[in-house]
Amino acid sequence: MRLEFTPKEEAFRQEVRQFVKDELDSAIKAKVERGLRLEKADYVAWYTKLFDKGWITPGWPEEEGGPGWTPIQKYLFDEETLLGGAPRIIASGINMLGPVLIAFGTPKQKDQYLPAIRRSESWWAQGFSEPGAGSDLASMRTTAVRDGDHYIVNGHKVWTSYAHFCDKLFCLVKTDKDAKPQEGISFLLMDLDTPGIEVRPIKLYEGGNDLNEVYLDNVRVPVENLIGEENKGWTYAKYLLGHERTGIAGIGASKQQLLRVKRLIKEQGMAGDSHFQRRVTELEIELIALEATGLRILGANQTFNAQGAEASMLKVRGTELRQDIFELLYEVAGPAVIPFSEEAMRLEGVDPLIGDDERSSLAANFLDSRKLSIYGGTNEVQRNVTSKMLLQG
Amino acid sequence: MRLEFTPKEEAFRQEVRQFVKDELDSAIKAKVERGLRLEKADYVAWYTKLFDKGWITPGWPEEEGGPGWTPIQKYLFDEETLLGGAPRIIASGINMLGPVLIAFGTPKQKDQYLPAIRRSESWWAQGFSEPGAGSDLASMRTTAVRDGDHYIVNGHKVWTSYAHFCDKLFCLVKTDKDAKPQEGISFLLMDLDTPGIEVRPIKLYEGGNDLNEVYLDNVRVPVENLIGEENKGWTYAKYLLGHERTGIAGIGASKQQLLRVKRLIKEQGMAGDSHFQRRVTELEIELIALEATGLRILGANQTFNAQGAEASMLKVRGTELRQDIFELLYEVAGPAVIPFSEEAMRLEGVDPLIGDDERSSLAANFLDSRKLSIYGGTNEVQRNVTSKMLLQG
Amino acid sequence: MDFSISEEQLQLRDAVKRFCDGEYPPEMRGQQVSADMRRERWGMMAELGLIGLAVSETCGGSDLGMVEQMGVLEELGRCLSPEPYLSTAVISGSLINALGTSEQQQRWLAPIAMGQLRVAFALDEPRERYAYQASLMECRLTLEGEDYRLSGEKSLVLDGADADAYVVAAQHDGALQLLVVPADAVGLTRTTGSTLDSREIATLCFADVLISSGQVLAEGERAECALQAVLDRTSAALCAESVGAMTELVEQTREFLKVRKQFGAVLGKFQVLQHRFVDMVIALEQSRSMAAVAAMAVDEADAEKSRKLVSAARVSVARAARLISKEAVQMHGAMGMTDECQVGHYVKRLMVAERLFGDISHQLQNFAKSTATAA
Amino acid sequence: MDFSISEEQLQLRDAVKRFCDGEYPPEMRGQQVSADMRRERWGMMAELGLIGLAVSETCGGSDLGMVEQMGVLEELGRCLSPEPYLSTAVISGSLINALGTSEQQQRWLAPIAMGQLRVAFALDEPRERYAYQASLMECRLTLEGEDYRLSGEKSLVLDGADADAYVVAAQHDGALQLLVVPADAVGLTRTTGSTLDSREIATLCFADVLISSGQVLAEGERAECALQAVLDRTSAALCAESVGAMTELVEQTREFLKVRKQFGAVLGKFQVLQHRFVDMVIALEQSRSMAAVAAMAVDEADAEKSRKLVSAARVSVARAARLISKEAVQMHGAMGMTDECQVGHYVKRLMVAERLFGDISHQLQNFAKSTATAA
Repeated sequence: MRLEFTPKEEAFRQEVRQFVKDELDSAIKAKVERGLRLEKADYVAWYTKLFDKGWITPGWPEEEGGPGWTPIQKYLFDEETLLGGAPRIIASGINMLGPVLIAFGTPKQKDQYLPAIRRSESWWAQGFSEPGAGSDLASMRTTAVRDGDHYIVNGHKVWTSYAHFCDKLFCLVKTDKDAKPQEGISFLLMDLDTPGIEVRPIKLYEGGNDLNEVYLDNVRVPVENLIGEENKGWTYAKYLLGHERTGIAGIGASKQQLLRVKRLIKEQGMAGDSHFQRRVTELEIELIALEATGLRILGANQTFNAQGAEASMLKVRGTELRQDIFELLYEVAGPAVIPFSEEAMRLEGVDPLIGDDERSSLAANFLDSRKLSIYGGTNEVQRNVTSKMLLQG
Repeated sequence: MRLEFTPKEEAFRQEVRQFVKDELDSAIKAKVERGLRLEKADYVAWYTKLFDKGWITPGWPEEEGGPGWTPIQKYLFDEETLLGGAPRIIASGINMLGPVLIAFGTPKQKDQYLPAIRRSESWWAQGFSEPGAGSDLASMRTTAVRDGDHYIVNGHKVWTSYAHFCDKLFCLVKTDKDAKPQEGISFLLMDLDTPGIEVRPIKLYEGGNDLNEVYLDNVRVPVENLIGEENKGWTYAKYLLGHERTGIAGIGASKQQLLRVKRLIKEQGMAGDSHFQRRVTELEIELIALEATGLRILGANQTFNAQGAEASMLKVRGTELRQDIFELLYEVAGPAVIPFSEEAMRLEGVDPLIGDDERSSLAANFLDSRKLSIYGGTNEVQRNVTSKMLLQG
Repeated sequence: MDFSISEEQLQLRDAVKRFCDGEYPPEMRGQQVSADMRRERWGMMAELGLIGLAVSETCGGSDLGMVEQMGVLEELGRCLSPEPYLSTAVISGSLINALGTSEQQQRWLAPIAMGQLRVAFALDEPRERYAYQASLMECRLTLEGEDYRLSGEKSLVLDGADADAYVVAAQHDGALQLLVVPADAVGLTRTTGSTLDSREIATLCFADVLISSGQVLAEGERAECALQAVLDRTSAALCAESVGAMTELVEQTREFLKVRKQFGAVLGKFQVLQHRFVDMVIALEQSRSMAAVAAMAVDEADAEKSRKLVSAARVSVARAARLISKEAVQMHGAMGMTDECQVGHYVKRLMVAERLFGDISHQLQNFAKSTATAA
Repeated sequence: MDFSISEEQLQLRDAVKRFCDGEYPPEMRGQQVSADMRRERWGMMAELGLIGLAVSETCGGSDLGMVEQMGVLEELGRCLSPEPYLSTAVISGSLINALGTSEQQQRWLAPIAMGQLRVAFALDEPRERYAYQASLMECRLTLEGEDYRLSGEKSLVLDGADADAYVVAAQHDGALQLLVVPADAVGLTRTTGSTLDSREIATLCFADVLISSGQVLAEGERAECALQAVLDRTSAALCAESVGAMTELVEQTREFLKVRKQFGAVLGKFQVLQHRFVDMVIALEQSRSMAAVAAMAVDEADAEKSRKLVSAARVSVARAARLISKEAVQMHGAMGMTDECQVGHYVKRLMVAERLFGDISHQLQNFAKSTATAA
């Protein structure tokens, strides 16, 4: 056991910190730190810098362009980039499809797609959820019917993040209608400009529009765009979801938001408010406990009471803690949450009602934070899954 | 709508307050206010005064010895007696069996039992729960088999409150083994000195022993001790449980404990602790909201979103609020909860480790308060029942 | 305490409900409507006598109390009405009603009751947070002959974007003054914007605006007392409005739980959601009780008791609103976060109601202060 | 940060576990045992080298750290051991180890490590609440020639009822002194009693007790630093002990949920209990992480950082203990509240651990202070 990171790890941390300091554009940093909306160009600008440095795909194996980091290094990279105000890596190509392609793709598929993902030239949208299904992926109804060298795909996907940034789509489709749920599902890739595909933005209650619907109307997808075997798509999707959840504890993001709470308390002259100070202290302590648990799990040779359920438990605790932090930010904002300006949220101009501070974004951020316990499998589903492991083992 | 009570109601409140002031023994009051243990003699002393005044059975109809109060008067009586430091009415004869006898008993049964209950000459124990059944009353296994003019009763009852104070027992027994759960159950009365009955105290984790087990080994009970019809006992039990839950919101008890919190904060020189002050304020407000809701339900002509579920909702909210107040008391106690003395709990002598204050009782009271969400149907069962009404209606 | 409703109160509620169901059909709630349509609705509310409910009979009102207004506000909250009922009918109307000379009442109050004049309330300022003491206000009056000049900035003026006039709180030598200022006064500029829940709001900038003595409603202690009273009234109104919005959120969640299937069963069959739904209903019912307590306190109680009960009600309602909002969103899933779904619009209305004229911390302080004074 | 355990640490844990499983069979946990039996167990622990774990090798110890002691404490907590390990091995042993002259170490430390001397720690006083500054202590030393006289009262002395000696904190002209006082010193009277969880505790009354200079372990700043350090160490120990107790509570609840039937199904089939059980396990696992962090901080970090992490750990563990205790009782139902069921004994052990040497509020203050200093 050792409290401190090794000197090598600390040196790596410093390197990342310095890199962010030197390379991150100050306007992007300002948007991130103030909880404002980012454009695609903001993400691409930062990802290109990471690509140039060789750091864009920490989760990929070295031979496919990953940096070959230890879990601790990946952890430190996440923390330092987020604490430094860098955008998160939201590209599904990097986080989700990449690992699936690497594990299950043909050599041709890998050559065709991986390099463009790494260079942010190609952005992938995820087509999993469907209307009326939510976390219950297995009950999907989008179909793909074989027609010569093509599949004909028909259906309707929702909650597709950032599809308006994307040129490609990976998609779960039903290839065997008679099979049981979770069977008869295949994993298909397609260009978003294929005829028959329509992307419609979903306006969200806090004014954002990161999510979309994707309508698929007799879309012809070449058979070579199938990942792995037909009807085995559920396996690949589960592999992908496992990848999605690592890092979902969001330690770096929570640390960044706690710094924001402290800054706002000071800026608003509320340092003497013992209630807010106590809440900050309580949340700081909860974050330390979550971080320690995340690192303990990375360490692995410790006994962990819920083997197999670690990711779910980190997701549950991490998202609920982040929601608590966003709620505290919302409390600190006081009456400043009453006015709202979409322009101010985009830093496109300063709303005269709000002034030049970020307080109006705090209501939007609070509303947005509710998604944390919904997406990636609701926290209810995570607790169901975990309890099964705990009470049946 | 009217915020204030009527002058008549206020006069009644004053009358009750004055009565408590004049008649309540100061040693009993001290025990109640400090959360210490009461003896049977303490209860009987107070109940006798209430009997003499005609106030011992507020829940009974006037013709059976009730005082003929309005619901508001009953409410004010509860509040004023508890705020004044009087013992609660714990006698099951008064709270539970009395209403059942009045509704379903024969004239002979009424004559035989009701007067003694009112004079606290006869104390009744309740034999409902069984080992392994808990809130699931319908799965009981105690049997009564007819043998001429008697039932032969065999079984084992648990969680029988104050059985060591009692001379009589009312009991649910299975008279038709082949019937479905909730059917084939009968409601029997018996003397606790009948051969074959053994009462064993259950020692509780906070040192108290208000609960008992009752073993029934070939107990011969005269058939005339049956309430109502054979195999209809579940109906009478439900009627009884409905009575048990009214007043279970415990407004008066909560008010009394909040006064105690404030007193202790002052006594311990912690009036400047803003955290404790905020918690007190929060709980005071929650209590006002609960009290208003209780009174609104008494008023009745208002629409209430959960008709039929009022009692369950008051039980859930009332017990959880009371638990929060006891937990705050436990917080305020600080290091004083470390030592514990059963003698001090009984005010039989002052423990030199604890001094002459009541702080050591706060740990025991906190532990004891956990029962509030367990007995009278666990809060889980209450929420199950309520949600059925809300989501099926 | 008696919560029973009189026959007249019930009839009023029914009338308002019919009006709201007709004028605010579900599909329009939370959507922007034209100024013309809103003007028309406002006229209908005046005709129904809703705006003048608490206005004296001499000015064309019904001289009723907060308990009656509560029924109106609850319905307006239930339908997400964007009409300036709170600012004009509850706040400005009651201030002019309580403080105005008969001339002032005829000039401003009568047209308010008739729906011809919309008057918003300018109290908050950009610098301080819910600091409603005159000495902290930067909006100041200076004497000029028999008149005054008013300078300073007022922010968060709800319904201020197209109000015809404003009741303004300002200080004069440390003492509070309450004034009526027409929207077209020389030297008054307004910057308009939107609230979180898409209603209209404004910042007002006063640059040496001439104020004649006829515009002064009250000053000094009389103004202080009236401000305290109207803040209580406003809080009671916000509670009622919130209860309406929460009722609808609970209803929509109930319906959703009954029809939406997940993993082969309707959501309402999952025990964790059942239990949490029970807690939503408990929170709602407690809020309903407390909104009634607040309204009765405003109508009946002395200043200290009223302040205590009203601030308790606001805390209680705000906590309930937070719980119900979170659960309604969570149970609706991603759909609950879309602009298309009504849930979000109710959630945002509740968020604004929580923050107008005092947040939870502010109300807790009010409660503790009034308890200390009362004890 | 690295949480991996070395081979030696694992072996030590296994040995302790075997000892505990043998000496504290489930049916005896929480039950009173004879003084003889406890003396025998204490001897066995000494033989296993557990008491001298952190004692220097010259005094017969193993010179190991808090990380190693953590494993012992966790097991002792899991078995509800009433032995004076915390007071003698963790607190008094480490103070004498860190501060004592070689004479003092030979006189007191060597017999401690051998299990021949039990030394309790007398810090708290009846008047003040966790006030560990010398200037607030009413236990005072006065000079008498080359020696001192000690007068005053110490309360909440854990394992103080049959200790052979005490380490006592007292003030001399505002400065802290740490002394060793034998239980049979003339002028020392002890009043003994029971803790909430049925362990032994005492109040000590010193009436002009003669203290020779050889009994003084440290004074002034050196004593202050040592006191801070031993309080951190004690907190880390309490965290470890609590993790052991919580592990057992979670285990017992898991078993109960798997076998106990209600309404025709095992409790573990009810979704609300499933979800709440998950939260118990999350709380336990976070506590386990934080107990390790606290132990590592005591072994490695500077005073400020150690204080910060240790107080964070105590808050975290206390909150978890509260949650797990409440849920364990609730899920066991009335049975969980009986003396016969082990649940209550674990709950009470956790309650005492929460309150020894600082409650949650106290630890939150410590955390905030050390953060402010560190920042």
